[in-house]
Amino acid sequence: MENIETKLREEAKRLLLEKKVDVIIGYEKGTLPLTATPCFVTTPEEADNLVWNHLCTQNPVKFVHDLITQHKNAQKRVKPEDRKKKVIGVVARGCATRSLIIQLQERQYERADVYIIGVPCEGYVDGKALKSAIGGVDITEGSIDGDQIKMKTSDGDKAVALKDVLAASCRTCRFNNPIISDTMVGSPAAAMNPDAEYNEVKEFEGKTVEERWAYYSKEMEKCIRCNACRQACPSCYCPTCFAEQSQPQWVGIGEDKTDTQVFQLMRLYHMVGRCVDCGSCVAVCPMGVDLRKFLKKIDKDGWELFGNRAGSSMDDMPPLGKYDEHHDKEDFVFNP
Amino acid sequence: MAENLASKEWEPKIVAIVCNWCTYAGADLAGISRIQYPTNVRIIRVPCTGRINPFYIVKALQDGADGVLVSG
Amino acid sequence: MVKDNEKVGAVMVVGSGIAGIQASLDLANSGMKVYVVENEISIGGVMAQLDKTFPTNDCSACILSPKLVEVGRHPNVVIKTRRTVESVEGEPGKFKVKLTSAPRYVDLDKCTGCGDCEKVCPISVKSTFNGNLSERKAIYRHFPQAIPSGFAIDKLGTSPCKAQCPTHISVQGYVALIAEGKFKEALKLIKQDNPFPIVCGRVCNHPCETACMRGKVDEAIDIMHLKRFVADLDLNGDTRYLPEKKESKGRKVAVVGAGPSGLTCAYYLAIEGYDVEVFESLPVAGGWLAVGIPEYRLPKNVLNAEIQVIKDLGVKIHLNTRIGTDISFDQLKSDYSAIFIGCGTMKSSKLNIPGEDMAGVIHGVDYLMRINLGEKVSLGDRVAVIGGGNVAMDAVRTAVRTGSKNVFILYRRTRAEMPASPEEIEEAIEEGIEMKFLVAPKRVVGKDGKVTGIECTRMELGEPDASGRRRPVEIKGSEFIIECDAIVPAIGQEADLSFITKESGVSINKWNNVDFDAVTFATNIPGIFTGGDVSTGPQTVVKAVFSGKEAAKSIDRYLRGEDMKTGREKDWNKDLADKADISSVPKVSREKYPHMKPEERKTSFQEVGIGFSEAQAIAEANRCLACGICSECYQCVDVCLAKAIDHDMTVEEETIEVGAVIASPGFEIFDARQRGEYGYGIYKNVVTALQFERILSASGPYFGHVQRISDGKEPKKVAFIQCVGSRDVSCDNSWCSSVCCMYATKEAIIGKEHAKGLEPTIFYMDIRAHGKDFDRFVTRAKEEYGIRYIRSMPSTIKELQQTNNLLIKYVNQDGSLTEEEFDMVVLSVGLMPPKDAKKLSASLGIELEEHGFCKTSLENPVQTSRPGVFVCGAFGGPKDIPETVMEASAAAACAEGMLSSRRGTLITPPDVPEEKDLRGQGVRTGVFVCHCGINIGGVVDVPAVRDYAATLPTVVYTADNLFTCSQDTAVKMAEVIEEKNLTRVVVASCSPRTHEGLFQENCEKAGLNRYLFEMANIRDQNSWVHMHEPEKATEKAKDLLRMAVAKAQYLKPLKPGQLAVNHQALIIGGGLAGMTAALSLADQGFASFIVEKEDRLGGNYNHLYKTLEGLDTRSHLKGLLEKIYNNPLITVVTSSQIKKIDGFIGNYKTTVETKEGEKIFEHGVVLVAIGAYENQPKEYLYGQNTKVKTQRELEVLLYEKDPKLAAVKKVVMIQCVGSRDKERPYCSRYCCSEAIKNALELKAANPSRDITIIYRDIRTFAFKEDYYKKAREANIKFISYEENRKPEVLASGDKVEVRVFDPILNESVTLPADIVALSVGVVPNPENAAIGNMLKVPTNQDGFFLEAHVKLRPVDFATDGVFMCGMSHSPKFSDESITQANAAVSRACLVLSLDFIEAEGKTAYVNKDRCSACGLCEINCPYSAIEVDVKEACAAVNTVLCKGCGVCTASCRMNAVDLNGFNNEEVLAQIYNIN
Amino acid sequence: MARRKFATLKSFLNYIGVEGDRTIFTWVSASEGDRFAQVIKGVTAKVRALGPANKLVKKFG
Repeated sequence: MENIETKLREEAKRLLLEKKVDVIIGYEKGTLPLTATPCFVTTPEEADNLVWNHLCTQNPVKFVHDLITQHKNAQKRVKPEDRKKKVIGVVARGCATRSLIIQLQERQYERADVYIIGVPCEGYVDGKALKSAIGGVDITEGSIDGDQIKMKTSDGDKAVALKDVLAASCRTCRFNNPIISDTMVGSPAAAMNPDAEYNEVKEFEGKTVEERWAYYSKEMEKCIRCNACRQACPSCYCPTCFAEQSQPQWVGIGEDKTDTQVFQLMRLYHMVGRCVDCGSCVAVCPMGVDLRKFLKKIDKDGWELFGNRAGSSMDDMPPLGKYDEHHDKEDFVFNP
Repeated sequence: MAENLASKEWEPKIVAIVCNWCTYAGADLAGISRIQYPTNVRIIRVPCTGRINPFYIVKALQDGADGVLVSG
Repeated sequence: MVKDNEKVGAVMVVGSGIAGIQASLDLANSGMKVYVVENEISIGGVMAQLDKTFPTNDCSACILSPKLVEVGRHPNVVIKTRRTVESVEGEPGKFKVKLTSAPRYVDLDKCTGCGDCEKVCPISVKSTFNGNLSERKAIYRHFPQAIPSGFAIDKLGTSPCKAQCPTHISVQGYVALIAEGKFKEALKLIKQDNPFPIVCGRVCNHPCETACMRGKVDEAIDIMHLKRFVADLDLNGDTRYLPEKKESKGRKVAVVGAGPSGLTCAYYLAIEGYDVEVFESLPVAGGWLAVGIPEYRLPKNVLNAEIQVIKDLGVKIHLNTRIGTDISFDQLKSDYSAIFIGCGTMKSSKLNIPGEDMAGVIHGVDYLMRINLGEKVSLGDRVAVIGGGNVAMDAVRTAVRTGSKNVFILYRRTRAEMPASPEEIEEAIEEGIEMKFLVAPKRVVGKDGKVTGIECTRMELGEPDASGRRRPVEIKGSEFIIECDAIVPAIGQEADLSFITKESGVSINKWNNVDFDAVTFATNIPGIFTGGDVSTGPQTVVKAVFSGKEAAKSIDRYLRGEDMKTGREKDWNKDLADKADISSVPKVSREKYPHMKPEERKTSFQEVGIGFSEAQAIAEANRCLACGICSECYQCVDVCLAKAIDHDMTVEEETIEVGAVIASPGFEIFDARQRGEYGYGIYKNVVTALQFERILSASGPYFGHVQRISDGKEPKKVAFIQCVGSRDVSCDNSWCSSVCCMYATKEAIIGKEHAKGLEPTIFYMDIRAHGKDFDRFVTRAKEEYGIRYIRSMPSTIKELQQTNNLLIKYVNQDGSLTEEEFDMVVLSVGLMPPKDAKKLSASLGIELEEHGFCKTSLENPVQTSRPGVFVCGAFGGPKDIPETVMEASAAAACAEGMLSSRRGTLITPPDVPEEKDLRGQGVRTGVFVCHCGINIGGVVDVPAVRDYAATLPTVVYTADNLFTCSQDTAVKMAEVIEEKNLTRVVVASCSPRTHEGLFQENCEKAGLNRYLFEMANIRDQNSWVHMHEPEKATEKAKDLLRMAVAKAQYLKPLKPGQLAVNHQALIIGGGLAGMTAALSLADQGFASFIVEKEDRLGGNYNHLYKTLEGLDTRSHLKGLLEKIYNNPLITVVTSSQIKKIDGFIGNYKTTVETKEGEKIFEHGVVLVAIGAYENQPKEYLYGQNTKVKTQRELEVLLYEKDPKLAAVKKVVMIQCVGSRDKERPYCSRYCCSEAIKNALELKAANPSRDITIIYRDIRTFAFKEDYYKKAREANIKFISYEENRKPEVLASGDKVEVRVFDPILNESVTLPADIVALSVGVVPNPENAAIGNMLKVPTNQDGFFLEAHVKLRPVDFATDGVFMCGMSHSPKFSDESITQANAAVSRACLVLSLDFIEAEGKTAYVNKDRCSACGLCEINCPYSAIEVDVKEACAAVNTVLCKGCGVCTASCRMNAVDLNGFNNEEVLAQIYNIN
Repeated sequence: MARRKFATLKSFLNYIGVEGDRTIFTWVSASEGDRFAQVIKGVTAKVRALGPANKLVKKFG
């Protein structure tokens, strides 16, 4: 890990020095113990702040889109001949590169607008899981030592096995190494356990329709419509989210619980062929809504119905942008 | 008995969103041929199934449709 | 030559199958006026009958219907159905075409197509549209979506019964109604023409029965007693039928005489609203009916009941009132506005023989009158009645009943000449009355002034007299005396006209009858009319009725001051429906009419006839042959609320001026009965392919369920037999019908899709899958569907009696014989010239070729032998739909080319008033709810829906209309829009698919933007489908209307965009197609640029010397080049490459790299004609051995007369080299014909040459088959091979031989060859993909360009403004390239001829703020109409290209793209309003 | 494309507990009047069997 971090800083410095990039989006140590937060590195000096460890949670590609959009908007106010190109560097593990692929497929920017510093990934820590593993007490200090997380807490020293608190997305991750990159830091990470990726979905599918609805409505009742999930999601970049649109208004903002059910349903549906299972939405959700239960179903259908895994290849077409006469199943069609 | 009565009173309301060139024409033909069928469906005509925003289906359900039929 | 400015900018299209439709649309859309002439009642031809089309299995109706609708609604197209072309005179550019029309009997302007008429029509006939597998009514349309959508009536003419009935009742009509159990309707129909059905149902002489065609089969229908049956039913019913009376006219009419003519006249006058008074001298009404006809034939109470109806209508009858004595005739004249004299002939004619005044001589008339008036008259035991008429019969039978023992008839001729009705004679004989024939009275013998006998003389028959009967001649000296007690002479009657004063001036003729006009029954004095016996001498009741009815019409007209005669003369025998073939009608004997037994009736005056029971009446009525098809029962007229039906329409002639004529009459299918061995028409389960097509159709006779005819069971094993009536010289059809192999394959596949257990087998000679993607289709049939193909022609079919299964016997390839049982057999019947081809060709002045199809030019397959007359479709030879469509467009192009100077001169420009300014108006909705006659109103509570509408938000006006689509409602709608200041209009009626356009036009005419209109479909999708649930249907109608009103408030006024058009064309490729296109464009006045890659024009055509049909292609090419280089409108650049193509329809900018550097062309359309290449074979030692050549190389040797050829004795040709294999699974189409062409040429040069063609299937389709035949006759050998057993070419030293397995010999044979000629086939141009990318148009899996629709848009691309022709589309013959080039030009001219391109109103639009430029819309759009504008970073719609399908909108997560007319707000408004 | 959208939506709705039979997709061609009637009969029967909708429905929410 340390080794990768060192290499990463060196690479970042080089890129900034050589002006290959204007900014690098990576992670730095968080203010709270056992956290890392996204950061924007614009000078070689700042590169030393970069970290790469099991605490790097958020998908940085969200910020790639933000920065590029800001830049494009800013450039609109500049005379054409004075317009500048801006290259965004990004520290990207597997899931982040999938998000990049999606944004590229969706023509949000050119490939040359981003410089991808690929990093191997062995999963990140699910903060909520960690907290519950130690009984919900506050952590005052902590560090990762091999496969152990060691903490000082209000309830004394505690240690938790890293593998026990890895995010669900990470445990069954199929793409924990970058799919595309301009430079790679570190050697490829060992495979996770992708064969189990749909176990939870399959189990849920096995429940009765009433049980499933009960779960969905229960989860959605937690949602406070804070939009944190949307803010964290690199695939949520619509200039105006449908939820905020009027003429027509797609979903009420009021108290009605079906509005929340419908809002989430619609947002989830927008992830068909577009959710890379980075887990950011789950990580940021203050209410602990089990979004992944539903997102993973969408992923599973994409794979099983159309052979598509979101952002898994630059050559893919968005699955909803085509139709395969010979392979698509017809079993959903009603025949009287 | 009571169940029977209740089910008699309730008639499902079904929204059908259909393509102008195929199903809508087929529905017209059913009419021209006087083929009788239940009264529960309310047809919304769109130029092509490709125009049907999946949200329409969700909104129809939220607005109280007991079923939604999409037919191209 | 007609000068350009004298030419007529109109074209007549004769025949309206898909060829005629396509030609019409191309012409009309490019500014020509079009007249579509069709024999049938609707357009669409055979394609409308098809279920699916190959090879895509598209639904035929789905793809055809939009075209039908477009033609039907096109302002520049006039559809003329039921028309025949009689002659075409004049010159190209200015023809006069004479047409005759057969009446349709339905006014298409009024008919709403509701189908109410069809429901009440009692006449069912076989539906030819459904292959005679189901029935339709005499009033009908072929299919519900037919255009014109109105109905039509089939009439073969007037049925003989109606024609011969003196009063012309619709006899067939009431018989048909009786057969349907509609007795009341039948009576009403009779009473329209005869108020005396009770009487005429008993005592009519019924000439109808004499005329009845059934009489020629077995016995006539018992029409009279059917009439009695319904009349009695009415008589005994609770309420009598009383016709509706018109409002009183306040005028008085006097009728003299209450006999049948007078009372009839009174009846019809009373209905018309006149006050009628009848004066009768006798104490009873009825005239002869009352006092002449005896009780046992016509009971008095029954007669009185009939007369009571007339009284109930308000007619006053003054009995015992004799004109002349009680009231003077002149008094009558002054008191009444008109007089009808119908006093009959109540005076007996005298015998004028000695002794006539003796007691015991009582004249028949007096005798019957006295008896009928209740007097007892005793005649004694022996009574001689003299005469052979009905009065004689009545007298003689009355005498029997009054107790006379020995009663006989004396008649001077024989029974055959007796004028009395046969029944009466028969009944009299039954009653024991003796008839003494050929006897004439000479003298009454008596004693004391009282009769004791009569002296008679014997007669014999001589020459016929004026009446046609043989004149009796006295045999001298044959006198004899017959003893008798009384003599009743019944030989005639006369009128008593003493009351008519001289002063009145009424003319009386020499027979003492009142003179009258035969049509109007008017006398010489205005206001005085006559009828019945008094005018004609003694006649029948029904004739008296007729005269009374006609006189009533005259009196009405007279009193209204109208001309009495206009339109009344009619020759009823002119269109007699008596020509039908009745040879195969099964015999059914007449129902026995029940009588009283003779012994019982002899002693009583009780009525003899008892009358039919209901079952008998229905059975008897069902014997009717429906000679006229339509029975003229007028049920349709009654039920038609739109008043669209007019049974009096007649044949009309008209002459139309046009500049050109296009003949597209299509084809006739082969009559399979000619191939008797297949049992068609005899074995039930043998059907034609077209019948099977109908069986497959969801709207066919069995609703798409595959079933056998014999028992309705689903068949398992179905055999298709190919080439029935094709490639068959035994029935004179030498040609190949081109389409059968494919349609059989299609039907087999679809059949299997409909009935999973189906096991189709196709028996064939060669599988001719020579079209684009056809071989793939056949492969799929074999591999995916498991359809069995057997190369063998069955010799016979036998039907197995028990099962109706069919036993097919066929020879296998190895010569063995197989017998196999099938459940059903489908005959793949061939295509024949249209039935009336000869007559049509004579009318059009064009020649036919040897097979009877239209003769066409080798240089231009759509040119007939007459300049200015073009042909397209199967009339020019059997062909498939895409070729037909191409020819249609090509013919249109040729016609347009001739008339380009007159483009746009005869079309009607749309008249669109200024639009209302809606700013600040808010939403003000007007709702119109339609009853559609009873179609909606009969189920839905329309007033309740209307009232409900008034409660909806934004609604400010509501109305309900009988027919919202009628012209008067349109006017009203416009007024309301104005008056109520409506800004939205919602109509709840039928389907927007059929009527939206009409209502939108109404809005537009009222100044309201057409897009501010919305419809609720409460008929087709409500009242028609919920007929038994009126309450729920009403609720649903409210819901649908609420949804429509809710949507309407969001509608926006739309102004379709316009785009200027550059009028030049770019043609990529200068081969035959490109050159033809350039010249055709120039004919139409459009400039073009040809960009050719090679250093010279001509392409593949440079390598051809002659076509199979004999066109000298060298000189053709030379001519083309000359024309091209001399045409100022054509710019040619050779050795050039396209670099870049920017823009879209109407506005392209293309960069071309030429020898002289880069050039930029600006143009409005692109024609892709980049051709294809000859395959370079790698197999069969090609390139390694000089004796192995391609056909093209052989052709050079042949036509350049290479001396090396002289030594060539043995030639082996190998077909399908590089075609129909794994790598190129398509057929190259022309190779078989080219091989045969070269083989024939080689043989012609040296008949001793040994030539063998090794082939897989010989695909010499259409007339090319004749050359295949010629080749076999010339002893050219053919050996077939399978793909997995290809021949081998072996070389040793300078010898070459070909080894191949001969399936007939069942062994390998080795053929030495001096030349091995390889038919190498075609490969697509490798640049197709690159050019396709530049134009954003696709190629298919084989690499050829993919057209917009393989059947109906064969030269278009899905992207507007880009067209293709020639081999870039698929392999084809040179003449096909020419046609396709012309077709592409026709399509291109639709764009080039416009000044502006109008966009669709309902197109997509982008809300820029929401767009993230993700490009998903661009990927999804099938028309390349939306693209991300990179600079703007958002998507932009090209409204000209946009077809409004909305696919982009649903793909947009941001909802940035939306669709006018169906935008999210509008759709959601509907969704929100479902409850 | 449309069919993919509906296939996923239907599957997803079912997954979250909205009965699959409430959202039905099919094809009816212009010539299939009878099929249309059969579809309506079939759909109505299926929805009737499920009873009134009570999930996602605002009025019950």
